Amino acid sequence: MEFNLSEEQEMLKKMARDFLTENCPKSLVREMEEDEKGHSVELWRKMAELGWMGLIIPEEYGGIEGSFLDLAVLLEEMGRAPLPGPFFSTVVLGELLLLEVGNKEQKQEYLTKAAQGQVILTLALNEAESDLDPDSMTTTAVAKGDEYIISGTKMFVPDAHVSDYIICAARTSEGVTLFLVDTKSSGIQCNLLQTTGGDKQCEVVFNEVKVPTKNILGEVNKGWSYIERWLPKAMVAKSVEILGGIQETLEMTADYAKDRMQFDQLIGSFQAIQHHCSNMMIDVNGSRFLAYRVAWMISEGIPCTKECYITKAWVSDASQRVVVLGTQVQGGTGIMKEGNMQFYFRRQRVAEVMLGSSDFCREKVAQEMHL
Amino acid sequence: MEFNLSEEQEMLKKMARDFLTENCPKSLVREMEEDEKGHSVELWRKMAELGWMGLIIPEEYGGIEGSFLDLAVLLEEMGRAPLPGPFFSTVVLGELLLLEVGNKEQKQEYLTKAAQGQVILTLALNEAESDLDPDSMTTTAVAKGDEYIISGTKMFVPDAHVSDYIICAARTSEGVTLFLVDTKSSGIQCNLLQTTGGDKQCEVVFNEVKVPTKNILGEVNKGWSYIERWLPKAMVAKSVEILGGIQETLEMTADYAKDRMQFDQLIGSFQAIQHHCSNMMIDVNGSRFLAYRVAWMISEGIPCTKECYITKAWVSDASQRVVVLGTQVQGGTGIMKEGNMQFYFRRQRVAEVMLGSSDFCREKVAQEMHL
Amino acid sequence: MDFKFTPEQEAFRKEVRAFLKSEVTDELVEEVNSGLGLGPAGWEYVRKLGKRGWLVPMIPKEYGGLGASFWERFILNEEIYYCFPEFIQYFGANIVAPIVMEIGTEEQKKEYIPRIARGEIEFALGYTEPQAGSDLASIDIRAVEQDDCYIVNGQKTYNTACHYAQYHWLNARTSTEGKKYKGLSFFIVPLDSPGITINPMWTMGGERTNEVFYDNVKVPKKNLVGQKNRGFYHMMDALDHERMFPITHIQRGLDDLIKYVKGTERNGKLLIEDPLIRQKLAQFAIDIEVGRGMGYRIVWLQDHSKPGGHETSILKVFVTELERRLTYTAVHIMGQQGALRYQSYCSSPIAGWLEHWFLADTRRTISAGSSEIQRNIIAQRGLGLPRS
Amino acid sequence: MDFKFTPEQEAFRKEVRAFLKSEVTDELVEEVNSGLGLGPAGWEYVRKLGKRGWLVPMIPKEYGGLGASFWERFILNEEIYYCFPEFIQYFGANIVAPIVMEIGTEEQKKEYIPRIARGEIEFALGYTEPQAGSDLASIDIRAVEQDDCYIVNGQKTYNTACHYAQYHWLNARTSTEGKKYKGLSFFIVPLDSPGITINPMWTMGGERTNEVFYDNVKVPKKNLVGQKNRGFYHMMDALDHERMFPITHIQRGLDDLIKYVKGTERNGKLLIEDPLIRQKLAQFAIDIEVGRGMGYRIVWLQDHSKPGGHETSILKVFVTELERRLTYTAVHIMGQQGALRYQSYCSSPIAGWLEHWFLADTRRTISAGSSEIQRNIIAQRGLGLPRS
Repeated sequence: MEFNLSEEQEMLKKMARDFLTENCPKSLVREMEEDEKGHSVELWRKMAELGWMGLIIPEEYGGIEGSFLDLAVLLEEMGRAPLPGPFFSTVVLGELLLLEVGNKEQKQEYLTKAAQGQVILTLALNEAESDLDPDSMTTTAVAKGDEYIISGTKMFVPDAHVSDYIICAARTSEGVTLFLVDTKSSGIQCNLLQTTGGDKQCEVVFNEVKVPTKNILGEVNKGWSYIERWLPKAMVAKSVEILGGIQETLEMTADYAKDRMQFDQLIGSFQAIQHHCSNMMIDVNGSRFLAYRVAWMISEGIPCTKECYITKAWVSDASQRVVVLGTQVQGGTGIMKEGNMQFYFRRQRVAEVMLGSSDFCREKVAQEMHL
Repeated sequence: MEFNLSEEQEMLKKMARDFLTENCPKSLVREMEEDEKGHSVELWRKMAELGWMGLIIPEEYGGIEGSFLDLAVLLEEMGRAPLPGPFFSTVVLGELLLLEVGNKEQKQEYLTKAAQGQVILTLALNEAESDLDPDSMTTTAVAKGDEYIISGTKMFVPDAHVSDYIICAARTSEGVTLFLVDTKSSGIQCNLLQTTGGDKQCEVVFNEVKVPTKNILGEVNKGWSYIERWLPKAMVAKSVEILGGIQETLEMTADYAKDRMQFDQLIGSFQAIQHHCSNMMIDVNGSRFLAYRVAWMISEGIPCTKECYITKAWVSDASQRVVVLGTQVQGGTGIMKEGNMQFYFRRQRVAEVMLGSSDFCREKVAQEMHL
Repeated sequence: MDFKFTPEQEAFRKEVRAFLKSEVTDELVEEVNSGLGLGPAGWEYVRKLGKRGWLVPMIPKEYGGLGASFWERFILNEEIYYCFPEFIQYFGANIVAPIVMEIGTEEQKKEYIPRIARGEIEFALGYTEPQAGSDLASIDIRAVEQDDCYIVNGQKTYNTACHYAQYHWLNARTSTEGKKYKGLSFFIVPLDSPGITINPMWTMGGERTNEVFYDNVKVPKKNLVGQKNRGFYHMMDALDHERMFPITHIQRGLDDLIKYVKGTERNGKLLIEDPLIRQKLAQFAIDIEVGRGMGYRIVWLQDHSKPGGHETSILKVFVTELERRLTYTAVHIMGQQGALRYQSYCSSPIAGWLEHWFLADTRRTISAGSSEIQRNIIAQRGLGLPRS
Repeated sequence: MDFKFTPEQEAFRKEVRAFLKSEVTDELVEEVNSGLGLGPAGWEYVRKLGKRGWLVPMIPKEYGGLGASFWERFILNEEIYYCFPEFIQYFGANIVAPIVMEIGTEEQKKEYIPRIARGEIEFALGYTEPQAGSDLASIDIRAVEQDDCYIVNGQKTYNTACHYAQYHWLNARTSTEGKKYKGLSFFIVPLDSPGITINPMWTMGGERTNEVFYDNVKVPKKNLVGQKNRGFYHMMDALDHERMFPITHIQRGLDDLIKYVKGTERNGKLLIEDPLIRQKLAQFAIDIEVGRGMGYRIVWLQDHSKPGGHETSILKVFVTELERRLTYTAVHIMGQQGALRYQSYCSSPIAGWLEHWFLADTRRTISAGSSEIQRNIIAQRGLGLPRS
């Protein structure tokens, strides 16, 4: 066994930390929350230059062909920043799914562009009353000649308002089918939702949107099986991103406790504060092991569906405990807008229910355990 | 509103405390755990002299005609002692149900004796695979002339081995019926179970036991409706008994923390210990309010089924937290057999699942809320 | 024992409920939810409360109150909290008026209490400073006697309401000798006094609070309230005596959440049919009963004498931690819908308000004595454990 | 990163598993569950382990070990814990042998380690005293030099294994000057030395532990292990270095619980169909994965260098609190069936053993450094928070 990252991964981590410290200061995070687009074109371009959007893309499509574990290293730093914008959407919701299901032509066309940061991708999966469930999906796609006509309303689509392509899951004759939809198509309307996390999610209305047959991903009616293969990995990606946030929360909280005086003592010398910080550390360390072990398993091609669900379930719950204690220790400072704690506090809330809440994941774990 | 007990109730409480301190020392509790019968005839006689077994029985049957709230006061002290023996079985499982459902003759015969402490009663309700559920009960009672023939195996019957009469719930043609069974009847076999709590519970095998028709309680096939009326009150009685145990746990734990030195300090001056004790106190106070409020409602005849379930759910969970913290603070002392903490630690475990676990109660609360 | 309200109390509750039903308009709710405190609708509403004597029900009639008991005050607040969970605190009515009534001069009582009672003026609490959070004895803003005035210099922080209140309820240092907590005093300071600068600070929930700077501010000696250098004791007494924690806002949250789960399908099933959700909602109903009982007990104690400080501490810890659990339970039940803010699209209005509440009320386990401080108090005062 | 075992390690695991399958007899289990420690079956089993070098796998071959790594030791223990969750600790093999190997004289190594390795002798830890629980620096039993001996007087408490071990691994005070923790030393004392009295103490789980009284007990100077007055440091080093926390016994508990819920109907339904029970079992599987990972990390750190004390503290807190949660989860799932002890009738054998475990293992969050002490260590050593 080896718990350390490889030398290359350590370099990637350091590079990411340095880059984000310089190019994604908290002032930018703050600005992007207020900004309607929530996306800095400048920052995106620089990230593209570093090849980040091509990190997991095979060399034949112009990528770096890194592993899922490499991506995890990067996502942890992004969660720590915390990086605004459509990186997660493009890479995890878009590329990772396209890698799973796209045919050669589709990969050639879209992954090559994505790798260069030329297009932004996202995924429209859930609806107001449908959450990771194919049977209750009401958005439909009806075949008409060389095209499909998509109608329906998708909810909680991250970054749809700045995306070039949306992968849309829609009900077809005998199941769910995935379509790659050009957001310039007529009939698409994006309404920005205001989330607690200050991230950008949209309601996307598809009003008889025409999609050419060649934009079907994989086989017709088999879309959900692709989602089921992809979803556990996406959960891990989200878990790693959360991990970055709670690691940062732990560190800033400990720093605060070492600096803040009350009752003529550093508050970090109070046993209650010490135990809060210890509990945070236990949760962060537990999250770290789960997230990296499963990221490694994915990279190695070891079957790990159960471990993916386990990871998201634990990280969702643990991260909640961590941010609550972080604000508690940091007191007033922790809840003010001008401070940094609040970013992690708010983002945790969105992330823990995204791509599967812990209740959902636990039931999936039970199924994987053949209960 | 008035949160204090009445003067009479305060007197009852004091009398009970004094009596039990003198007559039910921990040495007796210890002895009764080892004893096969677990029942001190001497102590029982003295309690009968005080009229305790007749506390809730109407004067016409030789009782004191006290209220349920009076009973609660007594049960709290018994939980604190903790009193071994069949008081709870006789009074709560027996008398309280008989008061609900017995006819005049039955009350005259059995309650009068019970009030004097001349008979011990209990209730055979659950089975190995049936827990507070009429539909899964497999013990049957078949009519044959002037008699019913009961066959089946009941589980978790408290004090059956020393009881004179068992109220047995059995399946009849179209429902469940309650029978008052003389334990001297042939075909009854009691096997003592060993519980964590050191209390006495039995498996009771009914092998074609004959019960005269006049021993039917209430109407045939309507037994479960009586149980449903009685059960919430019995839960409250159990909750109050638990309350006595956790109140004692809290006090002994605080005393320990004020006496034990480590690291040249009283351990009660450590913030971690202080917060453990505070959490215990919060739980005990919450339990106290719920238990006494609902006991008062029962006494006043105010409908309170939901509140009964609420009480047992909360007290079950809270008591677990309290005894865990109690042992944690008391350290090695808390887990040794020669100490007193362990009584409450072990008894809590049995009590919290008896007459409905918190999961069971929560679902009942949900139903009462019309969810 | 007796756990019911008197018929008179029940009638009073009905009266309050009817009043609120007609007076709590959408406009008012929106204004309060802005996080800015009292605006035009708010002031109007407050004056209407004042007209009935409901701002300060316990104050004697001659000063504009009703001379009512702790119970009436509590019932009033239970109803207000239920119908209007994000309600603004009236610092003047709830904190300042009772203290002034107890320790103020007759002149001070006459000058301030009737105006508070009528809803004409509001106070902002001036306790916290950058270095004095949980540790209020470390208050450092200085008030130095000079002629018939005190000259005040220093800084306060997290002073909510300063931007719309007329007066500052200032706790300042009047002595630097001896123990720190023996040198504090209370002053009433008009917030438009020359030398006061008020800067906004924003919570992550979008609520405004303030930094306040005093630069040679002259405060007349007659504005000293209570005994000089006894300000810390007055502050602690007030906390013990005046605290109340209705939990009807949590009940409201649960009720709204129940409406939501009864009316919302997810994945082809009503949420209410999900056994996990049923357990969570039932647990909430259970916890609320506990909190309600603890709250009534404090009122009963207040009504009889002064409650021991640890009893309010138990209540404060329980209620504020319960509030937090409610917002987390809500998001677990509602999923992504639960993490939407309420200006935005959502299938039920509850989504937004619980989320608004989530962000706004995170401070509740921190401010007015953190949960940690409360637990110290419970252990030391309630159980007699030794101070460390 | 790499989270798999080598093929050699996997093979070793299989070998251990096969051995245990044949050697862990019902008789042995029953004997151990008696709470009395090693009896005839136990000693026989131990000697069989010893024959293979598995009692002290990491000790060099010349002293009877295998010269294996931390990984082999851990794998061995994972398998033992899984198949035999209530297993006795081998204090001699796990605690004493490694310390003696590190700090003992060559004579001591030769005298004790091979016999420990062969399973011929056992040690009892002599740390705790009535006034020295969490606060081990307060050890007060006195060892005073006299000629070629130390004369020991005083009392130990909670010294498990004293009634069947041959030796006491005694930490005693050899100096009363300076700081308390600077005056302790380690001794190996034959438990049949004149002047030693051993009295049984019983836990609520029926396990025997002991009070030990020393009355002018003569301990030869050559039995001093390590440096005089450095005993506290040796004790702490040993704790850091040697600790391991397999969680396979918890996995075993979960596996048995799953068998139970799959095979048990309640109220006309298999327990496994209950969504609440499914959530509880899944949460357990999740928690176990976390504990497993923390455990492997410690082994990896041990294998590379010495792990920081806070990492073992994290693991110890997590695993022991998880054990407690398992027994509570079990009773919540099993209901009244879950509160039966295992000598008694029950529809599944699991009922009893989880309950046995519940009573026996309550001490695990208290002994060997309570959860509170561990959390202090995590904060101070892991996060650099200041000592109070």
